Amino acid sequence: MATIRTGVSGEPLDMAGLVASFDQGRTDIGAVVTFTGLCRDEDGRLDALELEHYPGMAEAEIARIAHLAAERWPVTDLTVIHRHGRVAPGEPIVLVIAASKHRHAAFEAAEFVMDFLKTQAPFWKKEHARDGTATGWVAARDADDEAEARWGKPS
Amino acid sequence: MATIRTGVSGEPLDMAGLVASFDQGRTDIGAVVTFTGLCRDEDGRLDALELEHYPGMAEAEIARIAHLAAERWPVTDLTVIHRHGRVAPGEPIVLVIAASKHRHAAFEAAEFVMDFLKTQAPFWKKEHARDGTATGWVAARDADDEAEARWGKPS
Amino acid sequence: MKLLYFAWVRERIGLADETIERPAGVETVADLIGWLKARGDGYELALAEPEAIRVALDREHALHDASLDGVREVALFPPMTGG
Amino acid sequence: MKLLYFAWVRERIGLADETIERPAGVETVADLIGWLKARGDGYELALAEPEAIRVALDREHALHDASLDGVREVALFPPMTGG
Repeated sequence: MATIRTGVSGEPLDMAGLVASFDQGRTDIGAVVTFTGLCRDEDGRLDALELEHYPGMAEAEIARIAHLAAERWPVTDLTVIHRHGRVAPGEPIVLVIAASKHRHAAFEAAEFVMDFLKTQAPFWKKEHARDGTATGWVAARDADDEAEARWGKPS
Repeated sequence: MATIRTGVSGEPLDMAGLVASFDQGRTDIGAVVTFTGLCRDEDGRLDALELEHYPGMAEAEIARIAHLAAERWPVTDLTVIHRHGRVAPGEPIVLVIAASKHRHAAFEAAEFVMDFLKTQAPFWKKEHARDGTATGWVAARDADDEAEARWGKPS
Repeated sequence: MKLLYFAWVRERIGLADETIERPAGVETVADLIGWLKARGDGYELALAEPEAIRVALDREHALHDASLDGVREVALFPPMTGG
Repeated sequence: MKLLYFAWVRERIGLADETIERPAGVETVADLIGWLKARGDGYELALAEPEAIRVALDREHALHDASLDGVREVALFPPMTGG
């Protein structure tokens, strides 16, 4: 049975704290893969990202995706936390931690979660430019749909 | 140009410290993937792993593998540190950190490094059992050769 | 039936949510989008390209041909860009 | 020529390293392994299955048919199990 932790947060995310919260004293984990998605400043152009989300559905979709991953790969621990609200460059937007006895399960579960979050979790990014002028909604990328599609249809 | 840091260490490895040492104040990184390979206690049977290495060649192979990965994927930072000596259950054996603008490059570079480290880096694990009796060298796994082979022959 | 709008759909319509009585003849998501488009310029602008609109029914992803029978909450939004 | 042994190759031979003069007729890694096997029981035990032995020449991986010409350091060891 995998221990699954998921959620959304309006406050800055703390990867080191999350990792420490589950692997302290554990001696049954062979591999831990973490993913941190960070807000980039786009060569200094960006002041912040504003992350809108669908409260209720966002939490439910993240949990659904994490459970799909935990059914598909033998992970022992899977943590997925997504930020909402105003995020400054350099701050995390999303954290994924996958632990397993073996490395490929941990890598694939983490990458699967990210590919599905991108296309399935109800979050939308709006850019706020440093010069106060150009702001706009980030467009979805075809590459993200293709990344999701390569995992096949989950049962 | 990727910043590449590689090495071997006889002292416990510190993932949080390594991550902090490169991403503080950085606003150009979109994705960070970390891998931590940990010593398992094998259901309580194992007292420790003893990691023998080939000094000189171990450092050179890790650096070679990291550079292969950095040529193949657009990573901005790649850190690979491998432990040697006596490692207790729960302690890290190997740390990989791959940072990139985009997540797939970071995931694939980290997984490539691990697959090649397993089969190419001159380290050997000896198990020391808790009851003092059964100790032995860990056998190489065919699955590791297959994992390396799927990346094709690096140029 | 509660309607929720997100991102540029919300901005163009000028509402985050509203509650409506489902009109006669509105059976599917596509019917609802067609009916909404006639409600004003903001709706028309937001829903001009229905194929760009994603939908959730009671917080689960659904397609435009899905039935609205028994549905309490309909959300319309652009393709997601989280992660 | 310096010879290095690791893991169970080292344990069976009973040496971590030694320095030899390359004998006449020993041109390749395979020749060297054959010559070493005749040096004693420990060598015979360590090298009984040459296909299980990996080799590095001057700290680079090499195959058993590689030439020893110009090589200063030969390492013999089992398949690696790091990572």
